[in-house]
Amino acid sequence: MANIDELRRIVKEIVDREDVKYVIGYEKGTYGFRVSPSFAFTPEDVEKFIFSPLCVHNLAVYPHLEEKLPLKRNEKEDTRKIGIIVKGCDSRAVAQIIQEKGLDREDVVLIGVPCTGVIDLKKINARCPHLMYGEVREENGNFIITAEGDTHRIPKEELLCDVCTQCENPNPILYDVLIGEEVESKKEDYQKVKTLEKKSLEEKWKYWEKKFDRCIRCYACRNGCPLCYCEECMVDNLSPQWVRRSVTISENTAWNIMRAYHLAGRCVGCGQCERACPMDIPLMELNKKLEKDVKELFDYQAGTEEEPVLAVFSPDDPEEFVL
Amino acid sequence: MNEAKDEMNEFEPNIVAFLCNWCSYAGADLAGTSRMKYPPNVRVIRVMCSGRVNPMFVINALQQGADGVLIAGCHPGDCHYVQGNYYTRRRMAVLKRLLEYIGIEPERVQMAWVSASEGQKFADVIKEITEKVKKVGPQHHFRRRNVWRI
Amino acid sequence: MEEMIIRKEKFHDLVERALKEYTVVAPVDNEGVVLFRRIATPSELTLEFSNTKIPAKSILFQQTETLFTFSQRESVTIDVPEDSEKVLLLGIRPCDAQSLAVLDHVFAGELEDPYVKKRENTVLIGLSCLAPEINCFCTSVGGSPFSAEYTDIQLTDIGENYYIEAKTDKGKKVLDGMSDLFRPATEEDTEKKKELEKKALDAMKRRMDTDDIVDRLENMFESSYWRKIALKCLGCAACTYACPTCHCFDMLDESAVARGARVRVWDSCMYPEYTRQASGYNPRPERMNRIRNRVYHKFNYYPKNWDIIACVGCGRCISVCPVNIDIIDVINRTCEAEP
Amino acid sequence: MNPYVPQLASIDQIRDEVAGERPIKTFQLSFQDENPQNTFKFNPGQCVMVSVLGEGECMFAVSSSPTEKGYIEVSVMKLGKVTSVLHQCEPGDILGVRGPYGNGFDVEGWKGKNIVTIGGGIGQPPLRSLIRYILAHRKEYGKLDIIYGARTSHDLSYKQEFFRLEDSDDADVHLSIDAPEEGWTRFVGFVPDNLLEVAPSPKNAIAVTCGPPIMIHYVIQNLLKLGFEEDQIFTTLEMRMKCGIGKCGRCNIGSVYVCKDGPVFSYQQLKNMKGER
Repeated sequence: MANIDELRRIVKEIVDREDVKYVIGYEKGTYGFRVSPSFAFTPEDVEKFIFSPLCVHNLAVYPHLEEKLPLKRNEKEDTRKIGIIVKGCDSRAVAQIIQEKGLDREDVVLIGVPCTGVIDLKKINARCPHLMYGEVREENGNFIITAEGDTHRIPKEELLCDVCTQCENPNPILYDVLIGEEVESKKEDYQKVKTLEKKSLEEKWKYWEKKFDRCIRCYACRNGCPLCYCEECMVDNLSPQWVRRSVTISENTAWNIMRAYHLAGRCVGCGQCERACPMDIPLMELNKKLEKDVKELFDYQAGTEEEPVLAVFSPDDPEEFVL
Repeated sequence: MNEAKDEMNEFEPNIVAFLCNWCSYAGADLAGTSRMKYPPNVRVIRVMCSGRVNPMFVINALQQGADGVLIAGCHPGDCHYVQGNYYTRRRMAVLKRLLEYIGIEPERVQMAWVSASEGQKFADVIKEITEKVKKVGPQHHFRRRNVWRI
Repeated sequence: MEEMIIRKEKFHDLVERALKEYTVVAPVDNEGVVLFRRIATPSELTLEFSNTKIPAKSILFQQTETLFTFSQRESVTIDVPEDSEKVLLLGIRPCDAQSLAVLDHVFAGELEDPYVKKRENTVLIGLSCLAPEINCFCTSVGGSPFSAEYTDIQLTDIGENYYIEAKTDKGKKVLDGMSDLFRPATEEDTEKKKELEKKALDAMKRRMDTDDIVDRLENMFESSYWRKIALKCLGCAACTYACPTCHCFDMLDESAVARGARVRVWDSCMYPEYTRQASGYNPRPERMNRIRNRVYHKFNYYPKNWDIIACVGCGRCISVCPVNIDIIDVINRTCEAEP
Repeated sequence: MNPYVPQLASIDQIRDEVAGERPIKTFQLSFQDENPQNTFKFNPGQCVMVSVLGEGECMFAVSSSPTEKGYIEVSVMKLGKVTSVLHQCEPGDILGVRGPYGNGFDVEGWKGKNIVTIGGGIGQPPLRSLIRYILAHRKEYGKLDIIYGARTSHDLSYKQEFFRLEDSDDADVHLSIDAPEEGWTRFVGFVPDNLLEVAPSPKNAIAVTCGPPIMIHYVIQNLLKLGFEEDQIFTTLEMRMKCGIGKCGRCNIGSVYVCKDGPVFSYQQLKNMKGER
């Protein structure tokens, strides 16, 4: 991972520029291995910035979350840039939003950090539970966990997020400044999706019914996703009301299909939806299925193309399913 | 919609068909005027182009009691709006695979190119989709169980 | 028959007999996520969990509840579903039981919510916490891991036996007819329970500073502190749906052709549409307003209306928040924030 | 009994108050299982939840006075989902009504005082209920000033009633529209300016204002300028409401629930109410 002092020095320079409003990064969380997004308006705020395998959030979600209230008579809109620390998948999310004209490239200052994989909190909490304070450092293939006196050395594969174990683009594809050297990327084999695809229809429905039945429709998956930035989400529509607000297997299934479908060819695989879900629903398995289909059907990959996948077509798209 | 029929031995599926106004709807009309026989299970919704069919229409139809959904449009190249059917082809390709991945039988969501002159093809398509859905049975996975039915 | 002991193996018989008269709702492990579910056989339940992901309020104040159904076929008729189901809520933690006492205030009154009838028909069997979670802080808001104040029967796991205290008549009614399963508690059992209680209290690592929190919040309403807190909030409703004292709901009609139902569903003050009026005007337009309202509702407004803090220290909102907005940290840092 | 279940009421009469793109209609509702004496007791300024079964529910201030037996009237501006469907209803349709909710105006306490009502746009219905109540007990109240304004003359509700009142000497009516129109002889300008023009005396007077939040803000400022005390100024607040009985937690301004503790508040209460409104 990038070293912290260099990161802070660079971010301080960027925060000091008068065409930058603030820079979004990561700071130590309030307990255990938690890390929280952090907003630096002044160079002093940058002192809190850290970067470690625990920095899991996709910060590309914040430019759209900033509410733009009607201006009072004499106020002028503050159009200064927003600085964002972006890992590989975060930068592809920004690229995808820019491709969809949801953001202008000059509105953001991107501080790229090559990423060697982030930790799945559920896995590390299972190994070292009930901790008030925990630090993690990476050292040639192992995570060194120092927590309240004792240290553990755990091989990376046991703690990495599932999506990071096969990450194809850990290096930012879009950045103003890069901190640290590039990392070699791995190969995605969609193993989980393939095993589920081979199952019978009945087994597949049993598998998903159990998960969708747990969904409480809190929409943390939607609000945590950088690509879910519609002004009015279809699920909040009242006329027409696509999905009813009552929490039943029918509406939950419709919601999960709607969310996954709207990310076909747009999801960059950062895994934030699965992380944010309080009910542990494996949402990435849905997104990865769509990512695999879109690659196979149209040879399309999110974040690196010119046009959204469903906004274009090619005359020889597959049509074996058409009668 | 017709639960009473379910109890009868023969299951009669509800098929919702989105027919594009310029080709498929005209094809269906031709099938009708030429007295062609095809199962009565289909309920037609006329849309200006198959591209108008939002994938959520399909999901909503399956929720509200449809056992099968057909999206019929013009043959590629004949679309009145030039590329409407191309977009539909991509959308439905992705939707069908996602539904299958979740456990919904692929026969339930079908696409077809039916031009204005293919009355017979329209009748065959309806026969085929009704047979397939009848074999697969009623769609009760994520059908809305309305509280007030009791 | 105040303090009794029941061997763990016999506990399933107790549940078996209770199943005859009550609908038993107990924690069920659902692929690692423990939730309250109705059980048909005692084997489905588990008592090895820290706390359920979704609080016990979901049984009395359901996430989706039909208020009434209506038909407009020939004439318009409204039919209110009768609900006289006797429920045994087994395995409720002391903090969740305390949250029901908090919810009683808002749902009671001279216009009684259906929650009140359900509450009367429900018997609470509490389960003391041997190992509090890292985010538990019930001791800061008047609760404790072994508190049996708000439950009808309190269970405590003391090794091979359960220590049972039946305190209310509702609780005693459940246990009469089962006295063959118990033996009176000896001095040594009570000693063991006290020792476990001390161990649980020591294990509590976090403390929220709630003394005169109502006044502290009173004069910092306009502080820029709230804007800083709300910067990283994503505006999802995970914290409010996981919170045992959140009681906001929405009422919607679901209908097809001439029949339908008015359904009540959980709602969240963290959603922008929550207060947006048909004219488009929204008194709480920003996440700052909404997060401030959520904190004030629990630590300032509720105490003003019913003089009880609407937070029971279960820590679910802390562990469930995707961006680590930590209620303990938010409240503790109000000490040094300028008004 | 479940407090959310509405009583059934049928629409007797629908009057078009305002046409155009923000139309207002007044619905006269009478309860179906009407027992002889009208059990639906309410005070002017109280509200009712009107439900269109299958669409949803909306909170409306009752615009008729309790002295008019056998029916209640609500005025509805077509703005959202339920109000649009309401505007398509015809006489004879069945609606659900539950209530009355809220505290209403303190008509007992205001006996013997001069009353000034300042309404704007769709804020007039609760004031109309108060006005008709006062007209029914005319002797028990002092002078009655009615100040009411809207964007254009077409947007003025209850026009016939106001013209009749203008001729009678029961009340002084001061209508206003925002922009000049030919054929309009009365005041032109915003309601708060019209108030300064009319300049009612604060002695032994009560001022009641309802309308859009921005109008209430300036009306209160001008009332203070005219010498009105804080406990002489009353207003009704508008929040999104669902349950109407202080349970669903949505209509709170600070620790006060507008549906249960309001919607009528004195300026004194309003001033030290912390919370967004």
